[in-house]
Amino acid sequence: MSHMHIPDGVLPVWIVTAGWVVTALLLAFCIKRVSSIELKRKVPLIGIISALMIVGMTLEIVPIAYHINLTVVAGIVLGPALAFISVFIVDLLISMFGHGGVTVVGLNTIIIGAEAVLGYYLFQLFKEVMGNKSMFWESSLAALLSLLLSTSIMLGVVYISQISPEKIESIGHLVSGTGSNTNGLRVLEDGINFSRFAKTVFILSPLGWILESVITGLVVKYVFRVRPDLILPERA
Amino acid sequence: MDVSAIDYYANHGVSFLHGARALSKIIFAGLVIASVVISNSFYLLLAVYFSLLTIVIWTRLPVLKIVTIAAYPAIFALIFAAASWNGSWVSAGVIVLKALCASLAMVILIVTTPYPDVFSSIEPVLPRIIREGLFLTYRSLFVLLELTDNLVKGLRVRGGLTHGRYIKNVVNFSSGIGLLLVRGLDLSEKFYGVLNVRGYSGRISGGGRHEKTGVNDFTAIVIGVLILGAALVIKKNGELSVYDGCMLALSLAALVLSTAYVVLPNTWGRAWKK
Amino acid sequence: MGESLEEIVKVRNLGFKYPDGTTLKFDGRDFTVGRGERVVMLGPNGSGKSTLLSLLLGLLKPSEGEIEVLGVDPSKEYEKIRERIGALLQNVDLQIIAPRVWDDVSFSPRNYGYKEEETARLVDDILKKLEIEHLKDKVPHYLSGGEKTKVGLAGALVIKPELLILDEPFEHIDPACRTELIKLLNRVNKENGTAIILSTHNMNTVPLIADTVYLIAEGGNIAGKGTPKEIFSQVETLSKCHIEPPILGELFSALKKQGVEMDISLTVDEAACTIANAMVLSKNKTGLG
Amino acid sequence: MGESLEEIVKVRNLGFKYPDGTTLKFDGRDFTVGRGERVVMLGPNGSGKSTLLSLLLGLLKPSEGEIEVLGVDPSKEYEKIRERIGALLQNVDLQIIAPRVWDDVSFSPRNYGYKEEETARLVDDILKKLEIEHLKDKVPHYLSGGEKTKVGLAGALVIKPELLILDEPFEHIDPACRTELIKLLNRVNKENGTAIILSTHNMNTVPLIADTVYLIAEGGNIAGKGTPKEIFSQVETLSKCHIEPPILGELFSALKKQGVEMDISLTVDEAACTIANAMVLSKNKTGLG
Ligand SMILES: Nc1ncnc2c1ncn2[C@@H]1O[C@H](COP(=O)(O)OP(=O)(O)OP(=O)(O)O)[C@@H](O)[C@H]1O
Ligand SMILES: Nc1ncnc2c1ncn2[C@@H]1O[C@H](COP(=O)(O)OP(=O)(O)OP(=O)(O)O)[C@@H](O)[C@H]1O
Ligand SMILES: [Mg+2]
Ligand SMILES: [Mg+2]
Repeated sequence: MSHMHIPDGVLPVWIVTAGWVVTALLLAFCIKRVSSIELKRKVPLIGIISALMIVGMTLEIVPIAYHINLTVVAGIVLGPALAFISVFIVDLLISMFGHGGVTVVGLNTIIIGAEAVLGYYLFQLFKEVMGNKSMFWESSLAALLSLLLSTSIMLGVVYISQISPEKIESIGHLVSGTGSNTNGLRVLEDGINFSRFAKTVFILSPLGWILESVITGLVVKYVFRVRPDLILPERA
Repeated sequence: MDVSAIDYYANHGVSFLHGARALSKIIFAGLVIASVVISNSFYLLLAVYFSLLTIVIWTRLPVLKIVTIAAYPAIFALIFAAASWNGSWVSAGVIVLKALCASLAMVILIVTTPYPDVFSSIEPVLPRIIREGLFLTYRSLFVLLELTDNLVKGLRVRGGLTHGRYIKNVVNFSSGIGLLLVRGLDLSEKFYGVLNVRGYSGRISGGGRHEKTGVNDFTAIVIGVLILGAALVIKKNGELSVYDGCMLALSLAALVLSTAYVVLPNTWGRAWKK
Repeated sequence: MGESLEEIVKVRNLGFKYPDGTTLKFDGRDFTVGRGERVVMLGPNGSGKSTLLSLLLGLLKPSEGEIEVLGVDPSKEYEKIRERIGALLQNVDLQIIAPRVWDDVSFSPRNYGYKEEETARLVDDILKKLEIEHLKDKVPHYLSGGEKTKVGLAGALVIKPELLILDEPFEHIDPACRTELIKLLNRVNKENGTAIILSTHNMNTVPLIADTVYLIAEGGNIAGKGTPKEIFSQVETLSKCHIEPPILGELFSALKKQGVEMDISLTVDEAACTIANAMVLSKNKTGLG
Repeated sequence: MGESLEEIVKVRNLGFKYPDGTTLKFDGRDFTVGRGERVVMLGPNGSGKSTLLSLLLGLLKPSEGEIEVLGVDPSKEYEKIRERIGALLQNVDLQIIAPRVWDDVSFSPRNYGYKEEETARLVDDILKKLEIEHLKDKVPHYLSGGEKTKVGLAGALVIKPELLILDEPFEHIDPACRTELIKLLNRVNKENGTAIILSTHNMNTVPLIADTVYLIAEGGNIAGKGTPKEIFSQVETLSKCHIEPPILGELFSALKKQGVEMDISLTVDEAACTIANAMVLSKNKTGLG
């Protein structure tokens, strides 16, 4: 559970819709950037890497919910634009397999796509800064950080979803009424206790983050030893 | 997420849903998900879940396996439910049931419809690169699954995966994934060659098969409409009206009767024959 | 044979360099294929057979030398000739791209913009010819190895190509299936006049499928050319290419060593005739003497 | 041969069912392998050869029947015997796991917790024996097909196993390499007394490497057992298994049809002797007559 797939029906419709709109815009942007490059060569590449991510998800390391995602690996190998497209394909497919929500494919793509894109840029940054020989630390740190960030984005989405227009009233009502939780955060009548939610996520996730970043590091290290051309920027 | 099993059921099943067109089943799933999204009634959602279970039983596929596959999002829903815990089991149940129903509706679609048909039906709304990406991803998925199977066997035979030695296992396993990635990239080069040689110019699938709309499609859509209708009625009348009780009783009855009719004459395990 | 035919493939002094520096030079002899000719390439692992086939298909760009396929340079103008060429690359699994057998076999005609009925007719034709009509609606990952090869072949043959290029089509399939495949290829060659270029490591199939054999040595060097019989009697060139003659070739050389001299025959039936005749002859001879 | 040997593999009435319902029943005959015996499995595509090998390696759990390898049930206690078994499964490419050849060959001893010097000694030994010392520091990805097979084999042989299990080791490698591999396997068999079980579609290699041949028919049925000569003279069972006898087998049956009756020999040298002798005999006979 290095990241969450938001399920259907827990978030308000407006934010779900917003998720689709933003994803569509980002996809349009990415596709525009890609189609200048040779499409015929890229499609099989996207296909294989997306398939690899799904294969990763079918291999459960710690049973029940801890599987690997390889999003950062995808980001490093594909580059940001292709990786985002690939994440969208993966999310669409796994939603059909009942693995994540359908209505929230848009939101999930933003969150997980951010992971891949951030992973790519962080890796490039660490590579410049650290110049390590094996690429292990660069990639695993990049993975760890981008997982942390993508989880924060997810929490952000959940947080924003609470501030829906229809809820504003009830917030006012709450503040004046029965009072809120001891730590001062808002508790919504029908909604999510955000601090409790964030705590749960931050308790459950780190094991997933660590596993994912160690595996990312080892995978990238391996690929770097065998096919350095796939990791270094010289690639076509 | 047992992709091979899902795919196998879709390609080898013989139920009325397998006989319906992909588009009808997509509409069905859409209607169910719409009702799940608009409804906050615990009883209605439970009724929807029972109805979906009834349908699963009628597909004559392994029920437990399919229910397990579709139960995955419930784990995440549980976290949301725990976070919005207000002392009432009912509102926690609503969150979990929403996730369960939506995911089961999707799984029903995918275990009764071979993927080329599903993709062909949603093709028109997708940009080309994603359309083609979907097809190639699915094709690559099965090539990679076979490679993975081979790889895991290789690791085990050579002592790379040993009970109780977690660190070594993770290191070896990661090397395996790296190997898979490198192989995968080779494969994509080859796919590229094949596309080139065979004159690819933007047409991977042959489009949906020309199927006729029949009584199966009608059934699927009618069930979907009924579910959405019930959701709308209950939304209008508020929760815990008489309607809730009726729906629940009705769906439960359907479930029990179907189980009796379909499953009991066989046994749980033997319901699915090749 | 083949000398007087129109040459549809001509390769001269071809060279290719992989990005990592591996260099292949297909020199020593010209590589040519006549219309309707069946050509087999033999050579050790890594000699460059697959590379040469990729060059012919315009998948790689030669770094030197000339290459002409059906009158054009494939690395520049492959699009002009692609409708006249069918190909099956190493590893059939990857050959099948479309989600269903029918979609896959119809892949090329659809992409070349054939009309729908025309496509349907061509596909049904070839499926019938290869006896795989029943697989039409199957998803490729439920096909057996032999079936995959046949589907791949159907996809290559559907547009009635003038030239068929096959890279190791006989691996991983059982002998019965192999024999069937060879029959099929020979039928296509005869009926449509399709030229065939294929590579293989299975020497015993060579006499059954080849008009002309090319020997490729390490580094791409084209070390020999001739009919199967000619090639398999050039023991030195063969050993230079790490190739062993087919079993029957070896048998006849072993017999020669034992003092029994006969014409080399490379197919079982021929060989049986030769040996039986020789026995009868030797009987008669002694009888006469 | 093999009857009086200690049996290190015993399989009786084994059945296996894949999750999708495909069922294989290895019945008809018991499958046994004696210490130091060389066993070859033949059968059409999809008959269950790879499945049986996976069952022996404890990778799959039988749904019925008994299976015993080196005294234990591999599906339960494979860890107990794994250091005594070496294996190379179909598709070598994915068995070479480590990023360098040396790392890969030393993979098993390192994972089994051998000491460093011990590991180094074993690895150097086997690399020398297989004549691939020069590949030590190479990245396996860039090796040729034959070289990869050898590296894979080195990884399987490094721990001096009592039992070696190989699934189609001869595919995609050239004939010279194949011959070398066969020699190598026979040497390992002789020197270390390693028993070998392998599957192949290459009939002509069978007489060179097999003490005992098992014929597997569709569905896993063990349809025949015997020495190569015995098996290849059972024409009916062979055709039931979609198998064609090796070329020499066919030659002798063709000769028989032509009225020339001889003992079947399946290796080239033997066959040459047989034929040469027959000629001399027929000469003499006629001479006498
Ligand atoms: N993508 C590549 N990058 C670098 N070198 C390569 C590449 N592909 C092939 N080679 C090298 O080019 C040479 C020729 O390879 P090729 O695949 O053409 O041989 P082949 O005759 O087809 O061998 P086989 O019989 O094993 O298929 C080999 O030395 C190989 O290592
Ligand atoms: N993972 C799997 N799931 C379902 N069925 C399988 C699986 N693997 C193999 N089979 C089926 O089991 C049967 C035996 O397969 P197996 O691979 O053992 O055959 P084989 O004799 O090794 O064939 P080949 O000569 O082609 O390698 C086949 O019908 C095959 O389709
Ligand atoms: Mg090749
Ligand atoms: Mg096999």
